[in-house]
Amino acid sequence: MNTAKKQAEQIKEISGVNPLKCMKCGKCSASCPSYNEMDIKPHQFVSYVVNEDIESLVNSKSLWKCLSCFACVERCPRDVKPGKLIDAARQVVVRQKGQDYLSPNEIPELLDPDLPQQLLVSAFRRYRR
Amino acid sequence: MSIEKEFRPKIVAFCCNWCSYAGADLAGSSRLAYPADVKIIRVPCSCRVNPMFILRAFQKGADGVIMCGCHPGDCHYSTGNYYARRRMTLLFSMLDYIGVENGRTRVEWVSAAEGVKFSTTMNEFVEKIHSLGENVRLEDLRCKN
Amino acid sequence: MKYSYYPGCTLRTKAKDLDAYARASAVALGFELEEIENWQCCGGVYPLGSDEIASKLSSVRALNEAKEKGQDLVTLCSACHHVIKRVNDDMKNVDDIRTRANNYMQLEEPYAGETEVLHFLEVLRDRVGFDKIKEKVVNPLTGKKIGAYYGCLLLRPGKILEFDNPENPTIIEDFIRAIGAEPVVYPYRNECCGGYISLKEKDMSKSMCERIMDSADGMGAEMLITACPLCLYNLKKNGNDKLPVVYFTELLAEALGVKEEVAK
Amino acid sequence: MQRIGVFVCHCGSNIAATVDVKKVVEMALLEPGVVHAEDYQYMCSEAGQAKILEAVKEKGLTGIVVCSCSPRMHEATFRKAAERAGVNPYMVEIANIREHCSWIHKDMEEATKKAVILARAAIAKVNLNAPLQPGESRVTKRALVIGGGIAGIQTAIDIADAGYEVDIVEKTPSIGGRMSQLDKTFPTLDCSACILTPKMVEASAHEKINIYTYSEVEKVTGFVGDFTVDIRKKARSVDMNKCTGCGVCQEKCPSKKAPSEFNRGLNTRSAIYTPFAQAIPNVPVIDRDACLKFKTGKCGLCEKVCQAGAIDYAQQDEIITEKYGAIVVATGFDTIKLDKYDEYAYSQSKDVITSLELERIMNAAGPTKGHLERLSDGKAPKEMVFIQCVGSRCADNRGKSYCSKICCMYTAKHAMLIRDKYPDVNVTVFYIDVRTPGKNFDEFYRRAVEEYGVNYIKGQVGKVAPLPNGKLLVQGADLIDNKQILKEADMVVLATAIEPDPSVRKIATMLTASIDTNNFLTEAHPKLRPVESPTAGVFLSGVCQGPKDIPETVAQAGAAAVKAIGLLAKDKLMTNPCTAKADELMCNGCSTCANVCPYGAITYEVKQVNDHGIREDRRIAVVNNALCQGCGACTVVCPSGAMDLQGFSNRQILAEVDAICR
Repeated sequence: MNTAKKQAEQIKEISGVNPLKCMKCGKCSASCPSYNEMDIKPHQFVSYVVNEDIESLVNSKSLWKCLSCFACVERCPRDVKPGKLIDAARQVVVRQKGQDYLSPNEIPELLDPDLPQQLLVSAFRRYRR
Repeated sequence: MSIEKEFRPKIVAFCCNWCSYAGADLAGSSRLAYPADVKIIRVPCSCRVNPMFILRAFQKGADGVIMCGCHPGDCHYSTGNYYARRRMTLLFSMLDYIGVENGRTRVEWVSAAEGVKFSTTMNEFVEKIHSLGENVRLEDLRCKN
Repeated sequence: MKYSYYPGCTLRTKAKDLDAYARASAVALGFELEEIENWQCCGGVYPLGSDEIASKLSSVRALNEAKEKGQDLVTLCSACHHVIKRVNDDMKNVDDIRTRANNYMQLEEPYAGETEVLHFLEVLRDRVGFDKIKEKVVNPLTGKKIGAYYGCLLLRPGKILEFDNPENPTIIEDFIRAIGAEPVVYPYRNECCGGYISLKEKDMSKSMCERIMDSADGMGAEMLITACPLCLYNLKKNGNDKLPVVYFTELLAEALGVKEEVAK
Repeated sequence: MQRIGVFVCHCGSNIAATVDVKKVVEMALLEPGVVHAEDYQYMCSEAGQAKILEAVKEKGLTGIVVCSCSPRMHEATFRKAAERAGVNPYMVEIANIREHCSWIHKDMEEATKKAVILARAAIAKVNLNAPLQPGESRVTKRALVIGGGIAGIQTAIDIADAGYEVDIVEKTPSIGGRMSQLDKTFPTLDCSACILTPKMVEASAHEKINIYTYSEVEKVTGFVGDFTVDIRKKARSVDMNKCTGCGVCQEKCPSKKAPSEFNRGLNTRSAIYTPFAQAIPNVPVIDRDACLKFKTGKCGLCEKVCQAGAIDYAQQDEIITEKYGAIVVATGFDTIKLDKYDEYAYSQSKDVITSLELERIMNAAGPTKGHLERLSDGKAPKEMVFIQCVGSRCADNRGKSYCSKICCMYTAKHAMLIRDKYPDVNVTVFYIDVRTPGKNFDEFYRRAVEEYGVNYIKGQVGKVAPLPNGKLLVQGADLIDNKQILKEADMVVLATAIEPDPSVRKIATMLTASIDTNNFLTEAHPKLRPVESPTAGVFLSGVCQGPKDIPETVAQAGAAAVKAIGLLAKDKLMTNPCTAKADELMCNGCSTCANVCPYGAITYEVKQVNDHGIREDRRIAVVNNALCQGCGACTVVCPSGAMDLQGFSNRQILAEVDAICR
């Protein structure tokens, strides 16, 4: 198995999603609140995994723009759940050392006195291993 | 290569003519595979399945017996599958009591339109029989070749 | 009635109000919240990979403690509720996760999702009953037009959270009616505020929060209420200040006449 | 001992590619009783059947096993061949080595092994077969059509034109069905009522057609050729013979708040009502839940104003029992409920409507008298958005897994009609795929785009948000331009999935007709017997069998009629000879078998028997072969083992079990 194929399989496994169920209706992209910030759009995530272009996915800006708000997961008529694929791709990245999107050094300047712990905790979970 | 022979279970499936046999046909024409270990016997209705047939199957070395009929309420003969359901519940608990595990017997309702269900049911059942291994209870050793 | 209670990290620090008003209201409504001993942080987000176990264990511990006490587990923070409810669903329905988590936990009796997880709002709706709350209200918030902000964590995925209709929820509106105020329904009440993204992408959160506030304001709301500390923070920090945002428990305490008590 | 011939079919490569047919022949020859075995490319062909005749002649076969496709395909073919060869047709058994073997297994060795075992089981069975003679049963020359929509009407007219009596049972107060609710029809834009009303009149005026409206099928017994059906005629509270259809009662009725079913609840009707102007029969019914007379005892205005004296508050439901030779199901469809699709705001805004509701709005007899307007404020819309596939093609348990088939075309129709009548209204259609197979269908859709300027956007809508200004913000995807679209619309129309009318469930159960997971009735064969139910004597017409448009429905209705006529034209039917039979010596007359027989086919007679030299009178079960359908329920409950089923006897089935487990 070549690397791309292996990575695609890994993403399918982590997410538990079968991207072949997609009928390309675009309801995910229609629902996504972060759509305009994304370079690879939610519906494209599915076809990138099908076509095993994981390199583009893991280098995509979209990984860090997805809110995990589950709007696409809730509304997907085919049970494909693009949000889970994005989560899985993000996992692939943060599980590699030195690939974190958030470093502890950044944090002090991002803090403000009202900021709830919940925010930091979840950001750490999303961005780091 | 292992010297031990691979376990190939003997599985008898009783299918009613109107729903489940047709469901099996649909599984076939849709090319939905299931293991060759399953052999189907056609009966007009699930209520035609005499407990004697099932006992005989185990006696002759079957490792699992499954009975399929129309969904409750959809019986071609109106009420046949209700009789079958009650009968099999009793029979299976008796079989369990004498050591033929519950997993070796199964009742499933498969309509003529449920080729997919037929195939998944058979796959599951064969897998279950594999996990239980060869049936040794009830087998009439005199029948062994 | 006694419930096990999981407050979570934020309710100990930045969202002390959310917690304190809830406790006082519970007393007024005649049920007791018994805090789980030595609870640990739920992690804030439901573990993303289906292969992760370790990050689910703190939830399992809390769930199991409630089970041992024979109590339902009540949560208040949306994030905690989301995480714990989903982990519980895994423990109930996903064989692999259940087996592996129990292998780690080494409990006397394996945990298999027996505990019922209830959000505080669900306790109000399903156990106390909004009609009963209406009876106990001493300071009805008559005439106040309030928009409910649900966010995403309480509602989705609807099949697992089973909190309310994820696209047209009504529980907080019913709550608003129970305390004598008037609910304002607006379409963006179940759209995301940006969540954790506001740490690094303030602008994104800003556009989302503004849209939510404009929508509520346009429909005639005078204030927003929420159950989530992060939503509250984002709406206040990144919204356009059109509407005040408070925790729903604060209004409940006010209506029940126990707000002053808490302030002391 | 039988002399058995085994014939193994290649079915081209269907069987031969996975089953070593030569090996099956070779192994079959080793079985007891087998005196002949051969393989041939197509056993069902003339030449294949000739092989059977030849072998019977040469080797004096008494039993025949064909290893081929499912007996549901060709059992009848081979039985006829046997008959031609002078062998009793019930001496034929089929080993299903195609559907149950070659098509589901890939490994040749494995498939061959299984085919050999299946052949063995069939051989073991044939060894115990006995010649059987079918009996005869009569055919009642009358058909029942359940459902009075376009499907039921067309089927009834076609059967009646062939000279047979037909009864239509329709549950609503008028025939006409869904088609009567439509404004225009695709792809020629005829007015629906203009083409349907003549059909309705033709049916009601036909001397061979009898229509029961406001009636439901309550009970069905019997079998092909001889069904007995109870029909409940619900109390109409109006005497059908006296009423002149003047309509004064409806005008004067003070209770006018009941939601109009015909207008999909978009407006109201009176408690005494005919659903629409062209209703047939033109006799109103009283909705007893809405009528003041029935609710409070006061009122009685309709009785006072009725000059014909037709109002009858005391009328009771009536049960009519009738015999039929054939039954056609034409129960039609409804749109799905949208409570699981709240992202489209259907329950939150009056200006989000279904396509069927739009039909009523566009119709001159509808709630807005045919003016396109918003139901919230009566304003004319300027921007309209259509959303396709709402609840269709879903794999998530919220909607239906199938394509509803008609939505692409009616949406193009709606878009075109709106652009035609209101050129200043912009129409946008969000679609996933536009599916237009059908004569002149794609041309129709292209006209909507090219001539009428309808804006088709490839992408689904994620959310419809009601705005403070009363408009609807539609948030959708444009997958071609790769954009998320935010569009303010005045009205949103949802192409809502269709599903079989919920009443079909109960009817299918009464008829023992099988139904699929989506509640569509199953056809006897998906390609070759598409209008017959697997239950003999039951035929399918219209959407109850699967989504279809009007032309297809009418075509299928005609096909179902032909099948029913083919049955009614026969004077006698051959009955299935595989009936139960009691062994007189073993029967002890306990009545257990009669208790489980669903057909009342078992009675008891006192007969003199000779039990090993002792002559005595005994009470013995007797099976009426004309009534027995051969289910075998009696055989298993018989405590003495006296009851057996011919063609599926205990010994035969045990022989199959033994052969499989050997």
